[in-house]
This record gives sequence, structure tokens and C-alpha cells, in this order.
Amino acid sequence: MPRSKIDIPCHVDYLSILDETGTVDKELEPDISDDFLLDIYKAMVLGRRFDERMLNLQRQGRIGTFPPITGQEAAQLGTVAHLRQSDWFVPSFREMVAEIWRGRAMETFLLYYSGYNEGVDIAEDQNNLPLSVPVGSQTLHAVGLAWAVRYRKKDDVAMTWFGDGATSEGDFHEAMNFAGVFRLPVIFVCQNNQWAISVPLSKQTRSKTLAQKALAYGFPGIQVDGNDVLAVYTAAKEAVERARAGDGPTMIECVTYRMMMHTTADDPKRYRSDEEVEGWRKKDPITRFEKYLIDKNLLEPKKIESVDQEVKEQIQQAVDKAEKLMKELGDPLDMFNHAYAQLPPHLEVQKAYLAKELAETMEKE
Amino acid sequence: MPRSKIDIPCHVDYLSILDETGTVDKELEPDISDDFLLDIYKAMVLGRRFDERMLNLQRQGRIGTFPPITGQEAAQLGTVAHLRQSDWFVPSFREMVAEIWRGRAMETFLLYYSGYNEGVDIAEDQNNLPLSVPVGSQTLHAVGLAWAVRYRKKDDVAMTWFGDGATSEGDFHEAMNFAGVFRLPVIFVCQNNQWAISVPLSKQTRSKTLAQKALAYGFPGIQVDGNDVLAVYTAAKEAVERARAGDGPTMIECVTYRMMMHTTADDPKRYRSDEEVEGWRKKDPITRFEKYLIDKNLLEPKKIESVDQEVKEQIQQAVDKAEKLMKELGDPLDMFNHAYAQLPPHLEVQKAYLAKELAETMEKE
Amino acid sequence: MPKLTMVQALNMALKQEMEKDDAVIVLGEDVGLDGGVFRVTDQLYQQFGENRVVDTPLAETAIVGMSIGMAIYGLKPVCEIQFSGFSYQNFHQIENHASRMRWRSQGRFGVPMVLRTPYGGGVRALEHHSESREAFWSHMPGLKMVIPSGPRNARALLVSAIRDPDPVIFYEAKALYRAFREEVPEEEETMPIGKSQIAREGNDLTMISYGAMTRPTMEAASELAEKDGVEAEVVDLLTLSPLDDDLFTESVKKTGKAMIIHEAPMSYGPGAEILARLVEKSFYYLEVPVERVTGFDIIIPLFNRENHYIPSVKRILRTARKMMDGMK
Amino acid sequence: MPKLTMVQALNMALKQEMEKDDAVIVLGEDVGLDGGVFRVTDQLYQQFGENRVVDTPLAETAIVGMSIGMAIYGLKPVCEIQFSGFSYQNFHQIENHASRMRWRSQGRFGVPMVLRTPYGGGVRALEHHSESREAFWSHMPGLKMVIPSGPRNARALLVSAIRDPDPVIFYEAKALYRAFREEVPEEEETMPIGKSQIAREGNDLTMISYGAMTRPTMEAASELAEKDGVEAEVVDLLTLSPLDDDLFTESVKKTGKAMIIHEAPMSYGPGAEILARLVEKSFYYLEVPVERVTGFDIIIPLFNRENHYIPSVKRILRTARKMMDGMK
Ligand SMILES: Cc1ncc(C[n+]2csc(CCOP(=O)(O)OP(=O)(O)O)c2C)c(N)n1
Ligand SMILES: Cc1ncc(C[n+]2csc(CCOP(=O)(O)OP(=O)(O)O)c2C)c(N)n1
Ligand SMILES: [Mg+2]
Ligand SMILES: [Mg+2]
Repeated sequence: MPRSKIDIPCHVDYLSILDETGTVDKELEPDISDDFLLDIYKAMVLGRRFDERMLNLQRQGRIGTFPPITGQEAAQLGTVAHLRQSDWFVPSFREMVAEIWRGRAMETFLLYYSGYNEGVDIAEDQNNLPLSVPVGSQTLHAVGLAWAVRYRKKDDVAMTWFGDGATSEGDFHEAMNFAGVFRLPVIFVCQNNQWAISVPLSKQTRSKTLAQKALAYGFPGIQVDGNDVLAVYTAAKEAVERARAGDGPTMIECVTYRMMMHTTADDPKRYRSDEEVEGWRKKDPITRFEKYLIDKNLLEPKKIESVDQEVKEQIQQAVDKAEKLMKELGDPLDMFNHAYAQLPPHLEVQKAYLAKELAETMEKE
Repeated sequence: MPRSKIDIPCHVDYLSILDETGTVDKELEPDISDDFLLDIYKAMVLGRRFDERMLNLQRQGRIGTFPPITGQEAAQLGTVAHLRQSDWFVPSFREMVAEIWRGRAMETFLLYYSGYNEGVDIAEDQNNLPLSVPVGSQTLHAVGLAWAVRYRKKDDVAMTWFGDGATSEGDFHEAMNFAGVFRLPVIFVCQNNQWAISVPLSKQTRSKTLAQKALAYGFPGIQVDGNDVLAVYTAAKEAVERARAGDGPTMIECVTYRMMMHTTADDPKRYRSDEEVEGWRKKDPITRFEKYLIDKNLLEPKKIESVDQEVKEQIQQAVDKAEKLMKELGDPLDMFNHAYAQLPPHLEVQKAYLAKELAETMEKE
Repeated sequence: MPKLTMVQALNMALKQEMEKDDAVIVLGEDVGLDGGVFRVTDQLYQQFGENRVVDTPLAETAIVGMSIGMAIYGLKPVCEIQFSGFSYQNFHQIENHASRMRWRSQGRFGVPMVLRTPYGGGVRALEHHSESREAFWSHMPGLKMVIPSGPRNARALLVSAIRDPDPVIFYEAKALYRAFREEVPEEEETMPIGKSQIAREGNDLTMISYGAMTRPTMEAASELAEKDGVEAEVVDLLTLSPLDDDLFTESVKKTGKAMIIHEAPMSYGPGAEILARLVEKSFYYLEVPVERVTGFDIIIPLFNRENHYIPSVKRILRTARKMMDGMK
Repeated sequence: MPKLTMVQALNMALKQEMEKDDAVIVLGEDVGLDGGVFRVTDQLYQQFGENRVVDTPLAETAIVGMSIGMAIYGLKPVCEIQFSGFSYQNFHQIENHASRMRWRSQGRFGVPMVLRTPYGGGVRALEHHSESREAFWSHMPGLKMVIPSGPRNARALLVSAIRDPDPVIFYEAKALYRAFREEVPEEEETMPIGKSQIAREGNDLTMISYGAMTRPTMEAASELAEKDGVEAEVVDLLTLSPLDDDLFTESVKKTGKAMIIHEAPMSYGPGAEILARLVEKSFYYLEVPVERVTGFDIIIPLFNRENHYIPSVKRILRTARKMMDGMK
């Protein structure tokens, strides 16, 4: 067999169920209860409105820099929707609406992006990791959590999110490889939103898809229309089931788009055209899902309005709560909290130093 | 196109030309001049004998720890044979015979493995990087060199070697990705010798081949019988031609075997069976190449003997030279050489400190 | 002379060096069309094209590893790591290779690269965007570690760094990027790497600082002069490694008192080395213990509290006054 | 009590902790069947199986990143990085995550992991196998940095490290692995992290050291006593961070003279911090400048010359005598 083709498993599917016009592929339509469909819908709307409100607050200087999620609601909710309470949630930094779905209180975002450490507040019964800024690095934590889950003979899974840019990092590679070798219950969710700040996907990799990268690690990858919540949901369902059954990891590439700036500190006009953005606006994940729910008689114009109203009230409550909290919180001495399980002597000294400085300042004022 | 198969390029060839018995596949037989075939043969024998001699010296305590290459001569020579003087040679730490082919003097190995910094001695006209110990890390230097080559509009290539274990490192991933994105003239040569110290390939990755990892980066990978110097040569020829022509990188997986211990500090009996090793002994790259050359009437028993003799003499000369050099070299003060292009003041002080200490010791003795 | 911010001055240095020498290549994340997230590479892509100003994939190790290869070839790569908080991704390429390739190759291959990266707090940024870990690099043999304190010296030092035959880690204080303007000559200007400078003369107390902290230190010195009649001498280190210990020890021989100011955590921070040199070279001149005013040994808090973490003018003054009072 | 080498003592610590607590997991390159390249994990795979003793692929970042995940879950991973020279590959996972997950999560997730790694020279090894870069880790808030100096304290400290709720970097001096044996009790023994000890009492001079350098320091102290009639007090730090500065400053208050000995390069090395603490806490007791006997600020040479790089008994003595002579 001198020069022969090696038969390598190199199958990558593309999945789309709800097209851009909101028309569903009946054969592939997932079986989701009406209530759950509406829950997802509400969460999508909440994510969108909250993003808009945050942007507004940021522009008014009431909060600091944050990364908007608009356009990525389906990718986030279609995946996170499968997690049980005991599953492990391992986000990157742009999973705001997935975090809310997992129970993170909305006011904590406002605290966090106003520079309060208290903006991270995870209850003991929540298996949610705090957001992770170093691109790609958190994927390895998901691998370790999944390893521990299996070691403890549970059927929980770990799901981790990251961007297209993250696939270039060594950490991503090592996480994928370990997950493959140990056949761990991890789901790698790539939100391919086409851009890593100013770098387009074409400059990020020469690979045709990101999903196919999974093949290098001996496990399945699938590409889905990331603005189609039904497709995302279906692919994630398969992946989670496989993971729970002990059949190892999956990578899901959600093809979506970052509709806004990278963060509020970024100006995308420097590097991409308005036409490109407008083209993607037509593929909006919420509009088409709305159409689907209307067609299913689960939604009508009045209901849409009331969801919007409800969501806006929730947001207003969160903003009010955050502003109140900001007045109460922020004792500088708290910066020494949680440095270690127990504050070591030299930090007691440093804390006392700061306390003294603060006291003196108070005196003077 | 709801659930559709994505057409991804996922072609990986396996190439074998000279089988284990030394029988050649006439159709695929590469066109190599008789002289060059004999050059390669001599180099293979030299590599083998030098390895044996080094092991011997190490066992006698005359040199320190080193990594033997026995079994990997074909993988190294079949690839390096394509490099021109101006091409860039970027080895890992187990490319002894490839280094010799590139012009590294044999005595420098003995110096190096005896702990002399002078064991690295690269002439200005040699584009050979010194050996690199941190697994996988050197692949990125090849990428940078290849980038520079292209920037300077040369048609040189950079060739880099690494092991199966190295494919797990983040650096390998990042190097492959950059090479793909920038479409650089780099050849990635993986010597898959089945083991990374005590870790077998099956625990290194769940990927069926290592060659297929190239597909994740959008460029070709090929698997070859790494103990078949004709197959390695042929695959490398294609890769180098592609690179010179501006058609980008290639990954070549040479399936071979580490016949000896990882380094002389290692005891492989702890983790692998003698049978496995014996099984691979039958696939020896030199025996089958010898058979091929005999069949081609390029070699006869007497010639084999004379090559062996010639090689042994060269080795003896190198050993003699090294032992002589060791007596001359080793001034401790030389440790300050090449720390910077120009020694900064604090190092002048430290060097003077050592000089004084040495002088005092001399006085006392 | 144009009055430039530090961002503009750094940009000028890159632009002029690139015009002079086609071996100078800029690479990193978003350095191209975007001009860098802080705009230090603004318009370079437009002027020099994508072969000179290279937008890379998102991978710090590769950015540095590739720079090493380019530098070995003979180019002069100036790579940008977007935030120093992400320069640990490439730590091994610097420790294992950049800092020792010249040594390892016994002089055959130098690595004339510059790694530029913004460091430090004070710009209300997210986690990992406000750290000061210059001590890591300063402790690595084979490297040079440079930290300018204003537009003019930033420009001159960057030019010198680019021309330096050895790898230079170049820390740019984010807090200074747009904090003030200085006249920066259009004509070529360099400054020697490895030399500190006296930013303010005085005979009563030596204040040693660098980078972003030079400003509050200078302010504190002014206030001391005005309100306390104390003339502090301020030493701006500019290079942390190799450390110019002549200048500050000479100063302390004159004043007898020294304090060191930096943002980095105190323990095992740069101040420790400066203090050690003071003891080694001017022990018998020290009238009181050397004092360190630094960041605390904790992660710098999110921005709401960071001004209580970073040494302030007030904190510097408090220590300075304690030292001077101790003398009465 | 059995007399054990440091390798055996470390092995005992791992074995006993694994027997007591099934949350303890050993992972790394070649730690399984092979028992680790230095045999510290010998026979653990055979006793505990591949679910407790995990041979990983060759990827340090993943070893550490995965350990972080395991630790967040509540396991107690003890990962081995084969040589400290390759721990920079995972530097960012420690700096960006392990050291700050407790802080970032506001106490919700601790990272009770141990990173064991051999460091230092003296075993005729290849490049990258002989460095001492403990200062890097000591400068990172949120970590603990432990360096034992012999079999017995290595065993006790490793047990404490495993039980510690925070991440511990555990440096094992290769030069000590098989250098000598000590009686190590079969019964449980722990030692507090963050505490130094007096390895030898004396009133004339304080010698501060840790890890592999404790031995030549002790030898030098003996010779000083025998030949010079000088009684040196030797402080063995054991933990570099948090640094126990009470013990050595108390000693210096008694002796008035201090020297610090370490293998790491001098500049920005651990000695600088120790010296700084001495100045801050015992300045007025110092009779002569504190001295540092350390590695040079260059890459440690290949092994033929390394004994001229690493502080020797002779070099320590030379400095000690200079300090004592200065007093006459
Ligand atoms: C290791 C690291 N390098 C650089 C950055 C700066 N940075 C933050 S987000 C980002 C782009 C990320 O792109 P992608 O992974 O596609 O995620 P997206 O922002 O599109 O959600 C960069 C470069 C970082 N946070 N971490
Ligand atoms: C980054 C790094 N980690 C660990 C080591 C220690 N080490 C040296 S060689 C080796 C195994 C390498 O395996 P492979 O890549 O297959 O190459 P081979 O030794 O088989 O030639 C290991 C773990 C190292 N040199 N560098
Ligand atoms: Mg993206
Ligand atoms: Mg191998």
C-alpha cells in the first residue's frame, strides 16, 4: 500500500433549522415545550435590552468599559439552556445573557463594570465560574472540572464558551487535546462572531471551518447557524447527551456576528464596513425566533410588548438596586478580602497601613 | 440546506516506498543520484555508530546525559537532505544526525554533552539554530524565520523537527496556525517515535494520525513510513518544493520508533516491553536501505565494511579532538560571554568578582 | 517642536525608525488597521502596508516566538502585547529563548527584538489590565527592561530599544499615554538604555521612582518643597535592568535618606533590589531606613478601589514626612 | 524511624496523603508508570491506579489549567512540572488564574492545588534543567512559595501544602533529592507554611538561606566555628512567600550582621526582598552592610562550569570572613 489515502474521520455537519426569514425546517424542529420556548425568548429579549441599557449607562459615564453581546443571544441561550444546576458553567467574558440564565443577578453586572469587586457574587449552590478575561484560558478549567466530575462518578457536564479568536491560543489546543485524550464530558462552544477585536476570521486561521478543528483531537465538531436558536439548541442537546453518556467532548461552532463594538472602548468603524454589519442585521436571532413563535401561536404583538415591558422593568430594578448598592459598598479595606483563605501576617500589616491612612484622611476631612 | 455535510479538505496520504524487507515500489522510487544515495547511506551509518559510541562514552562517565537517535536516521536524513545552505535548520534536541548533515562538527556534541558551552559552535555561514530543549517551542522560531525569508523575497525555507509529544504543546498549535495564516515556507517534520519519555502516543492524542492535525490549519499533512528513507525523502521533496514555490507549509509525520532510552537518564524497561522494541527492530531503516543499495549494485559487503571503517575513524578523530579541546577550554570566566552583545557594568563587576575568587584559589593552591 | 502625548511620541518613534530601516517590523494583535487598542501604531499600516505592520492571530506565544525567529534572521521586530497582563502567555518564549539565544548560540544569533506592552493602573480598566509586574522581566538575565516616564523619553528610549542588539522589554504606562504632552523634537533623539536621570534636584531626601509613578513622586516633591521646605531629589530610573545604581547611590550619599515608589506589589518587587543596592553601595550614608511606598501584596482591585491601591501623592508625602520627622 | 532520601520522603508524603484523602490526585508528565523522572511518584500508579495518578499529554499549561479546574471542583491536585525550567509554559495559568481565583470569585472558589517542581543546579543536567527562579512566584500575590531543605521538612511541608486551601508552588532542590538521608517518622508530620527555622544557633553573624543552599551554608558555618571561632546563626527560610521576617530580623538584632545565600541570580532575586525586610525591621542593629552571595546575573552555564556559578562553601566563607574582618 505504497501511496494510499488514510481513512480519517473527517465529518463536519452544518446545521440550520430556522432560516433567516423565520421559516422552520419541520423535519429537524426540536421538541421543546411551549413554556421553555417562551423562557428562551424572554431571556433573549432581556439580553438584548440589557445590552442596550448598559451601553446607554456606559455612554453616560455611569459604568465603565464592557463587551456588548447583541447578536449572540441565540448562540448563548441555545447552549446554556441544556445545563442543569449542578453542571459547570465556564464562560469567557462575553456571555452576559448566558450568565443571567445561570442565575447571575443583573445588578452584579453593573457593579462589576463599575469597578466593584462585589460585582462577582456566586452563591454556594451555583456552579458558575466567574467570567474570564484571558482569551481561551478558561477552556482548561472546564477540562479540569469535567475530569473531577467523572472522577466523582457524576453525570454532570462542563460547558465552556469562547470566541473565534480564542481558537488561535495554545490554551484552546491543549484543552481540546486533553478533553479528547481523557474523553471528558466537556462541551466547547465557540461563538464565531467573525471578529476578534479588529481581526477578521480570515486572518485568524486558514481552516475552512472552526468546527473541523475538533477532528485534530479525535472528537466531533459541528457547525451551526449561531443566530438560529433551534439549531444551536439541537446541536447542544446532542453534545450534552453524548457527554452525559460518557461519550466524550464535542465542539460546537456557532456562526454568528458581533453586531456592536468589541467593547465600549473600541471603534469598529476603523476596521469594518457598515454594509457588512447591515448584512448581518437581517439575520438577527431574535426577529426570526419571534416569527417562529408567532407562527406557532405562542406569541402575538401584545405579548411581545408585554415581554418587553416586563424585561424593561426588571432592568430598571437592577439599575436601581445597583445604584443603591454602590453607595453602600466599596470599603477600600475590602480589597484585602479573599487574597488567601486566611490573611497572612504581612497582609495584616498592609491592611492596617491602609486603615490608618484612611482614618487619617477622614480626620482631616 | 438544513443538516448538511460540510465539504472540508480532509485528505491525508500515507507514503511507503521501501518496505521492511527492502523491496522498493518501482513506480514511486525517487530519482536520486547514486552519489547522493551513498551520501545518505554513509550519514545514516555515521549517525548510528556515533550514537553507539556516545552511549559508550556516557556509560563510562566520560560525557553526561544525552538523547540517543538510533532508529530515527531515515526520518532525519530524508528530510534534511533537501535543505540548501541558506535554508534554515530549526531542530529540537534529538536531531543529532541531521545536525551533522548540516555541518555540525562531531566533537561539538561531545563537548556539549560534557557540559561545555563551547559545544555550540555555529559558523556565520550556517543557518542552523542551536538545539532547543523546551518541547515544541522551536517551531515558532521556524515560523518567524520563514516570515523573514519571504519578507526578504528569498526562496529559502525553514524546516523544523519535533516529536509526537510536541504536538500536545500550545506552541506547536500556534506555530501551525501562524504558518497557515501567513502561508509561510515552513516544513513541520514530526518524528513520531511513538513515545514521549514514558507516555505512548495513545495517551498523547486521540487523533488517528498526527498528520491530520495539519487540516485544522488549512494546509496539507502527510504520513510516511519514517523508517523508509525513500518515502521520507519523497514527501519532504514535495513539501520543500511547495514551500519554495510560495504555496505554504506542510506537515510531515514520520512514523518511526525510539529504539533506545529517552535519554541516558531514562530506563524504558519501566514502561514498555522488550517485544515492542524487538518488533520495531525488524523495521530498521538502515538494514532495508542497505538492501536497496545492494540491489541497485551501489553497495557490496566490502563497501559496507569500508563505510563502517571510515565512519569509525571519523568518530575516533572527533573523540580525540574533543578530549584535547576539553583540556584547553573551560575557563570559568567565559560564562559571562554572550550574555549581552556588550557586557553591562553590573556583569563586569560580577565577572571581576569571579576572577578575583579564581585568582585567590590559584594562589592558595 | 510639536507637543505630543506619549502615544503620539511612541508612534513617532516607530514611524521614523520604520522609515529609516526596513528591518523594523511591527506585529501584534490589532496593530494594523486598528492602529493598536491604544493607537500607538496608528496609521503605520496605512503608510507601510501589511508586510511591515502585521496583524497576527490571537496568540501571544506565537507573536513572541515568531519575533524571535524574525530577529534571528536579522530583522528588528517590535511586537506589541496588548496588555502586560497577557504577556505571561509568552513568558516561556522570553525565558527559554529570547533572553538566551545569543548565549546559547555562543554569539551566533542575537535577538534584537522589542516587546512593547502597556502596564499599570489608573485607567479604569478590566481585570488583568492594570498590573505592574516589571520585576519578573528585571530578574531575567539576558533581557533589558525599560520603562519611560513621559513622551520625550519614551520616544528616545523606544528608538534606542529598537536599535539595541538585545531583547528589550518596553513597559508603557497606560496612565501616561494621554496624561500630558511634551515637546518632542522631530529630529532623531535617542537615550542610552541602562541610564537613569535626575528628574529634580535636591539635598534633603532621595525619591526613586520610574514610569507612571514618577509623576506623583514629582508632585509630592514639589509639595514638600512648598509646604515643608524639604528639597527632595527625584531619580527617574528609566531602565530597571541593567540597573543604573550609580546615580541613585550618589544621590543618597548626598541626602542620607531614600524612599522608593512603585505600583508593583511590595514583596519581591523592584524596590527590594533598589534598596539592596543602596545598602550595598551607600550603607554608611543612610541615616534612616530606606522606605518603600508601593502597591500592596494583593491583586490590584477592580477600578473602583484602585486609587487606594496605587501609591498616591498623599501616601508618598506621608512617608516622606515620616522620614523627615524622624530626623528632627 | 526510616532513614529516607528527599525523593523517598516526598514519595511518602504523597502516598500517605493519597491514602487518607481520595481528593488528592497526582498528575503530570511521566508521573504514572514511570514514577516521575526523579521517581518522586514511584509506585503510586501501581497502588492508586490511573485515576489517581494521571499521566498527561506533554503540555504544562494544560496540566496547570486542568489542576485549577480540579481544585475548583474540590479535589486537591498535586501536579508535577518536570523541571522548573518548563514552568513558564504555564506561567499565565498561575498568574491569571490560580493565584486569583479565590479573590476573583470573592471567596466562592479556592484553588487548593500544589505545583511541585524540581529546581536548581548541581546535577550535571542539560540546559533549562538547573535554574532557580523562585523569585517569580514569590512576587505573585495569592500564591505560597515553599522550598524545603531536607527529607524531613520536605515531607512535612508537602503534607501541609497539600492540605493548604490556597495554591502552593513547591520547589524541590534536585541537588538534595538523593544527597543525604534523614530520619522521617512514619506517623503524620506537618510543618506550618510561612514559618522559617533556625538551622544552627550562633551570636556572631546571621546567614539566611533556603533549599539546596542551606547545606553549603551550614558547612560554611561549621568551618567558621572550627577555624575562625565565629558562631554563625543559620536561618533556613523554608517558605519564601509569605516570608517569615520575624525570625531572621530577630536573629540579626542579636548578631548585627547578615548575609543571604541563594543560587538564583542576584538582581531582583529573593535576597533583595530579605535584605529589604532587614533594613525595614532591623536597620539600627545592622553593623555592616548586608551581603548577598548568589548566582550571577547570567544564564547558569552548562554543567562543566556550574560549580563556579552556584555559591560554594568557599565563596560563602569568603564573604563571611570579609564581614567579620570588617569588624576587627
Ligand atoms: C490572552 C489574551 N490576549 C489578548 C486579550 C485582549 N482581548 C480581549 S478580547 C480579544 C479578542 C477576542 O476575540 P474572540 O476570541 O473572537 O472573542 P470575541 O471578543 O469576539 O467575543 C482580545 C484580543 C485578552 N483578553 N487575553
Ligand atoms: C516544555 C517541555 N516540557 C517538558 C520537557 C521534558 N521533556 C524532554 S523531552 C520530553 C518528551 C518529548 O517527547 P517527543 O516530543 O515525542 O520527542 P522525543 O523525545 O520522542 O524525541 C519531555 C517531556 C521539555 N524538555 N520541555
Ligand atoms: Mg470573535
Ligand atoms: Mg516521541
